[in-house]
Amino acid sequence: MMLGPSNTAGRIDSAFVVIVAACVVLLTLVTVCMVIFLVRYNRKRHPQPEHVRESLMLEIVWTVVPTILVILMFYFGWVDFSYIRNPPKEAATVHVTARQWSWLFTYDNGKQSDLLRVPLGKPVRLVMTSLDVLHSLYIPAFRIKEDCVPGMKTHLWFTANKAGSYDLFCTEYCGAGHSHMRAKVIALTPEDFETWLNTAESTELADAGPRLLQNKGCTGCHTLDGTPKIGPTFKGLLGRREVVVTGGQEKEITVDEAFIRAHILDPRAAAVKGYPPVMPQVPMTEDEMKTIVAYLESVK
Amino acid sequence: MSTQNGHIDAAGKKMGMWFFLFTEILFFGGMFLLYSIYRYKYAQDFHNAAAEENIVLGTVNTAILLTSSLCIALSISAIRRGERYFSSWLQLVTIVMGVAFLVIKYFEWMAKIDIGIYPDSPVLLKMAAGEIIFFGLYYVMTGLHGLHVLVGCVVIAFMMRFTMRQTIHRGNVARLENTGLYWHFVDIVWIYLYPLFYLIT
Amino acid sequence: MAQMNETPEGASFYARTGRYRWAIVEWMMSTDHKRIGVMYLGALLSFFSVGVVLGFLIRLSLLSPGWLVDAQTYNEFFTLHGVIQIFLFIIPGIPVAFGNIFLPILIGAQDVAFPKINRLSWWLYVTGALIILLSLFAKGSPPDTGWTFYAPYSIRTPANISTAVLGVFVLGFSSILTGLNFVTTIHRMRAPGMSWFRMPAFPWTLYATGWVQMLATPVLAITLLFIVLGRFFGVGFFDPDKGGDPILYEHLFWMYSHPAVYIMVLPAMGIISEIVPVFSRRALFGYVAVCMSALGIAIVGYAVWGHHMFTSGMSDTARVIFSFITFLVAVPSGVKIFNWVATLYKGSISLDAPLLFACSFIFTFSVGGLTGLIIGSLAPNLHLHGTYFIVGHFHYVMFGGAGISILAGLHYWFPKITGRMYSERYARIGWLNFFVGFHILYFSMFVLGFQGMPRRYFDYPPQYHTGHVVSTMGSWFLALGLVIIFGNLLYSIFRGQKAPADPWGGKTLEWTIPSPPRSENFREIPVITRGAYPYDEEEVRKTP
Amino acid sequence: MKDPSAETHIVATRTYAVVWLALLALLAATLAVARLQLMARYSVLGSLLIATAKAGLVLAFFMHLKYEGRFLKGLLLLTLCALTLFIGLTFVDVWYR
Ligand code: HEA
Ligand code: HEA
Ligand code: HEC
Ligand code: CUA
Ligand SMILES: [Cu+2]
Repeated sequence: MMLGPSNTAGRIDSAFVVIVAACVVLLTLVTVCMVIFLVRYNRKRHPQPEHVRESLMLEIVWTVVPTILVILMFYFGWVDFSYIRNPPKEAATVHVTARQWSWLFTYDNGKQSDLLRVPLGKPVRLVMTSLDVLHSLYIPAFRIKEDCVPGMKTHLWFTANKAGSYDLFCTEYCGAGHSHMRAKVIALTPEDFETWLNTAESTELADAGPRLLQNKGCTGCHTLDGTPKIGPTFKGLLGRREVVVTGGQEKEITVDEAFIRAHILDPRAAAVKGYPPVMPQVPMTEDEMKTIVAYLESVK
Repeated sequence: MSTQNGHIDAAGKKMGMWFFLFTEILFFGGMFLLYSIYRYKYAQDFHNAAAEENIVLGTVNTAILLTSSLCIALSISAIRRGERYFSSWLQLVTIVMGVAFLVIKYFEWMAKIDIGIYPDSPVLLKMAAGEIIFFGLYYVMTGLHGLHVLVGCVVIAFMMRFTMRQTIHRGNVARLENTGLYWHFVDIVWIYLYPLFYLIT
Repeated sequence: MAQMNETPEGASFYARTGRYRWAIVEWMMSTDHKRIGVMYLGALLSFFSVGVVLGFLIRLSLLSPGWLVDAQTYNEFFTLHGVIQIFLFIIPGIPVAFGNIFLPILIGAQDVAFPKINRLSWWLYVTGALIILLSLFAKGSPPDTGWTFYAPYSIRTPANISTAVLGVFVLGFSSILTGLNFVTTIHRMRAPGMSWFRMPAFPWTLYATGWVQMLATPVLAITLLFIVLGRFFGVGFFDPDKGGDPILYEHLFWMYSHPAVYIMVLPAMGIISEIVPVFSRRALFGYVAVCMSALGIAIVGYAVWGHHMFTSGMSDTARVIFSFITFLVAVPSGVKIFNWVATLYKGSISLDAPLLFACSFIFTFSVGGLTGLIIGSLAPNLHLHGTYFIVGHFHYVMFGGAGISILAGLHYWFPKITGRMYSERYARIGWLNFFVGFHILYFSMFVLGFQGMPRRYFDYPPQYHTGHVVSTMGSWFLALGLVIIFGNLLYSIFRGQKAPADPWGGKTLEWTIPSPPRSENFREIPVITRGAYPYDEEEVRKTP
Repeated sequence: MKDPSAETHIVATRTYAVVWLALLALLAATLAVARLQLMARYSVLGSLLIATAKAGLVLAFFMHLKYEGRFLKGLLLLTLCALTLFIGLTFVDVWYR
C-alpha cells in the first residue's frame, strides 16, 4: 500500500492506481485493435470484405470477462471505502460547521478556530453540519471529502502522518463565495497540538474582535482591509455615508452604532445598495454583540 | 395519426394513451415517493396531522369519483352500441360529478386555510417538522390531482361536443376511450390518496 | 436553396406547399417529420453554438481569475453553459433531430405515429427554450445554481431560478412526448416484413431511449415543480428548516438525470452502429447483441443514480449498492464497443469523414466511460467527486461521445438531408484540429482533478494554474476545429456538389430514396425481405 | 399486424354495475378498518391493500386491462417495477442513514 500525508491518502491512491491500470489496459486493447484493423483492412489493401456475422462464443467471452473484471474493480474500491468510512473508537471528535462562506471547527473543550488543527498520528473524527445550504469538506492531500448538510450530521475521519499545512476546500457549490470558502488543515505534533488546544485565548479587544468575526463567519463575506468581498468592507465602517434600501425605498444614511446593531440582528431590514441581500442572521449573545460592535467601530 | 393506408389506427392511439398514463404514474410516483419517505421519517407527526382531515368529505369524494368512473365507462359502452344520447348524457353526469368533487375539495381546503393551515403560514411553521411536511404534501398532491380532475372535466366536455356532432361515433370511439382511460387513472390516484391522507390516524 | 426544391423524382420535402403565405409559418405548422427534424437540427446547433461560446468564455476567464468576469457572472456562465448544453442541446439532440428525420424512413413509414403531437413537442421545445432565455433577461439575475439546481441553495438564491426551472419543465414535456411518439411509431408503423430483428440499430436505440424518456422524465418534472412551489409558496420539501430533506432532492434529481445521460448516449451509439458497417462493407457484427445491450443499458441505467451522491451524506449501504450496479452498466457498453471493433475486422474500410468521427467516438467514449468506472468506484470517488476529474469525465462522454456522434451523423446524413456533398478535405482538417484540441482541453482536466482542483471554482490556488492554461489552449484548437467543420458544412449547403441517392453504399432504407427525400418519403411502402445490413448476401455484392 | 388489443370489446352493463358495487363495498371496508382499528398495527398496510384491490378492479374492468393483450400488461408491470425500484433504492438510503 502506498503512503501519503494521511492514512486515507495511501489507501485511496492504491485503489485508484489498480483501477486506472485495468482501464488503461482495456483502452489500449480496444484502441490498438481498432487502429490495426483500420490500417490492415483499408479498402486499398483489402477490397473484398470477408463476412462473419456473429459469434456466440465471442459475445459470451466479452460479456463474462468484463463482468468479472468490473466486479473485481468494485471490490477494490469497496474495501478501502469501508476502511475509510469506519472511524476507530478512540478517534477524537472535532465538530465542523459550514456556512456561506466560511468554516468553523469546534473542539471538545469548546475551543473554536477557523483552521483545522490536528495532532499527528492520532485519528481524528470530523462531525459536520451546515447552517444554510450544502457545502462539502474536501482535503485534497488526504483524498477525502464529505458533504455538510443542513439539518443533518455527516462524518469523516483520518490520521495525519506528515506535519504540514494542507488545503481544505469547499467542493459543493454554495453560491458566489464558493471558490473562496477555503481553509487549512494544520498537522501538528501531539505536544504542540495539546499546547495550542489548552491555551486560553486573550480577551483583548484587538484579539477577541477579529477572532469573533472569524468564528461567526463574518469574514467569509467582509474584509478588514478595505476591499469589498461579498459584502462591504468593515474598514472605516463607523461614520460611512451610504445608500441603503429599506422596503424598496432608497435612502442615504450615516452608519452609526444603532445601525450596525440593527443590521446584525435583522440583516434583511435594510440592505446596502450594490450588494446582494444574502447576509444571514447570525445568532449571538449580548456579550458577543458588544465585542463585535465595539471592534467594528474601532477598525478605521 | 393514421397508418400508411389512411385508416385510423385505433390500437395505436390507445397504445399512445397508455404510454402517457405510464408517464403520469411516474409523475405522481415522485410524490408518492416523497410521501412514503417522510411518512417513514415522521410516522407520529403524520399520524397526528391526519387527524385534522375531514374523513366524511374524503369518503364522499371517493364515492363520487368511483361513481363517475362508472359513468364514463358506461358511456363508452353506450356509444359502442350506438346510443349517442345516452352516452353524452352519461358524460354530462361524469362532468357534474367531477365538478362536485372539486367543490367539495374547495370547501375542505378553505376550512384548513381558515384555521391558518397552508404552506408557509405562521400557524403551520409552528407545528412539528413532520406536520409541516404532511400538510405540504396534502396541498401539493391533492392540488395536482385536482388539476387533473379539472383537465379531465374540460376534455370530457369536448368529448360531449364531439359525440353530439357525431365525430365520435360507433366506428370511431378512440378519443372517448382514451379520455375514459385518463379519467379512470385520475380515479386510481385518488384511490391511493384517500387512505394516505384520511385514514392513517 | 432553390435547387433543393426539385429532384428528378419529384418535389423534395423542402418545396413550398403554398398552404401558408409565409414560409416560416408553413414550416412551424408543418407536421412532416423531416421538416420538424430539420428545424430541430437548426435550433440545436444554434444553442450548441451559444453553449460552446459560453464554455470558451469559462476557459478564458480561468486563465487568470477575475480578468474577464467576476465570481457571480462566472457562476451564471457555467450554469447557463450546463443548462443549454444539457437541456437544450444534448438531451433532445439526436432523437429530435436525426430521430425525427430518419426514424420513419428507416422503418419504412411515411411519418411518425402522431404527427400532430410531434409538432406539439417542437412547439414545446421552442417555448421551453424561450422561457429559459427569459430567465436571463427578466428582472433579477440569471440563474446561478449550476445545472443541477441543488436545494436548498436553489430555493434561497435571489436569482431567477423559477423561470429557468419552468423552462426545463416544459422541455421535459417535449421530451416525454417525443419518446412516447417514437415508441408508438416503432410498435405500430414498421413496414410490412420489417420484423424487430430486421430493424436497423438506430431505431433500436431510439426505442430504448424512448422508454427512458417516458419513465424518467416525469420524475424530473415533478422535482422541478417542487422547487418552484418551494420558491413561490414556501412548500419546503427540501428545506431542512421546514422538516425537508435536501438529500431527497438529490435522489429525485439524479433519478432522472442519470437515466438522462443514457438518453444522450444511446442514440449516439445507434448512429455509430449505422456508420461502422457502411464504411467497412460488413454486416454489423453481433447485431442482436448490440441491440439488446441498448435495452440492457437502459434498464440497468435506472438503478445507478446514487453514484452521483457518494459523498452526499447518503447511507453507506446505499453507496455500496449503487457502486456495484454502476459497474454492471459498463458491461453492455463494453459489448457495443467490442462489436464495433469486430465489425471493422476483415472489412473493406474506407476511412471517410463519418467513419473518422465514428472511430474517434469509440476511442473518446471509451476514455470517458472508463473514467466513469474510476469515479464509480467508492474509494477513488471520495477524492474525485466535485473536482475537475468529473468535469473531464462528462465532457469526454457528452461531447466526445454524444457530441462527436452528432458530428458523425451530420457528415453521414448530410447528403441525404441537404442533397449536397461536403468537402472531404476540409472535413478531415477540421477533424484533426478538433481531435487534438479536444484531448488537450479535457485530458488536462483529469490531471487537474486528480490534483484536487474543485469544479465550479471561479478562483483557484496557484498550484493549478499551469493545468488551466494548458486546458484553455486546447480549447483554442477545438474552437478552430469546430469552426472549420461547421464552416465546411454551411458552405456545402449552398455550394456543394449534388449528392446521389446513395453516396456511401449504404443498405438501409434512407439510401433507397432520393436526396433530399420527397415529402411522403416512399412512393410505395417498401416490403422488407432481409436484415438491415445485407452486405454478405450475394445479390448485394454484385452492385458496385 | 393484428393484435388482440385492436378488437373492440363491449363490456356488459351488468359487469360494470357489479364492479361498481364491489368498489363501494371496498370503500366501506377500508373505512371500517381504519375507524374500528380492526388491525390497529397493520391498519395502514390494510388500507393500502384495499386501495390496491380497488385500483385493480378499475384497471381490469373500467380500463379494460383484462381484455388487453399480454404485451400491454407487461409494459404496465414494467412501469410499476420502475417506480418500485425508485422508491426501494431511495429507502435503502433512508433506512440505513
Ligand atoms: C453522455 C453522458 C454520460 C455517459 C454515457 C456516462 C457514463 C457513465 N458515467 Fe457519467 N456522468 C455524466 C455523463 C455521462 N456519464 C455527467 C454529465 C456527470 C456529471 C454530472 C454533474 O455532476 O454535473 C457524470 C458523473 C458521473 C459520476 C459521478 C461522479 C461524481 O460526481 O462523483 C459517476 C460515478 O460513478 C459516473 C459514472 C459513469 C459510468 C460508470 C458510466 C458508464 O455508462 C460508462 C460505460 C462505458 C465504458 C465502461 C467504456 C467502454 C467500454 C469498454 C472500453 C469495454 C471494457 C470495459 C469494461 C467492461 C470494464 N458518471
Ligand atoms: C454537451 C455538453 C457540453 C459541451 C459540448 C461542452 C463544451 C465545453 N465546455 Fe462544458 N460543461 C457541460 C457540458 C458541455 N460543455 C456541463 C453540463 C457542465 C457543468 C455545468 C455545471 O457545473 O453546472 C460544463 C462545465 C464546464 C466547465 C466547468 C466549469 C466549472 O466547473 O467551473 C468548463 C471549464 O472549463 C467547461 C468548458 C467547456 C469548453 C471549453 C467547451 C468547448 O467544447 C467549447 C469549444 C467550442 C468553442 C470554443 C466555440 C467555437 C466554435 C464555434 C462558435 C462554432 C460553432 C459554429 C456554428 C455551429 C456555426 N464546461
Ligand atoms: C453570506 C455573506 C455574509 C455574512 C456571513 C455576513 N455578512 Fe454582513 N453583509 C453581507 C452583505 C452582502 C452585506 C451588504 C448588503 C446588506 O446590507 O444586506 C452586508 C452588510 C453588513 C453590514 C452593513 C455594512 C454597511 O456598509 O453598512 C454590517 C455591519 C455587517 N454586514 C456585519 C456583519 C457581521 C457582524 C457578520 C457576522 C456575524 C456578517 N455581517 C456576516 C454579507 C454577509
Ligand atoms: Cu461552501 Cu461551496
Ligand atoms: Cu450518472
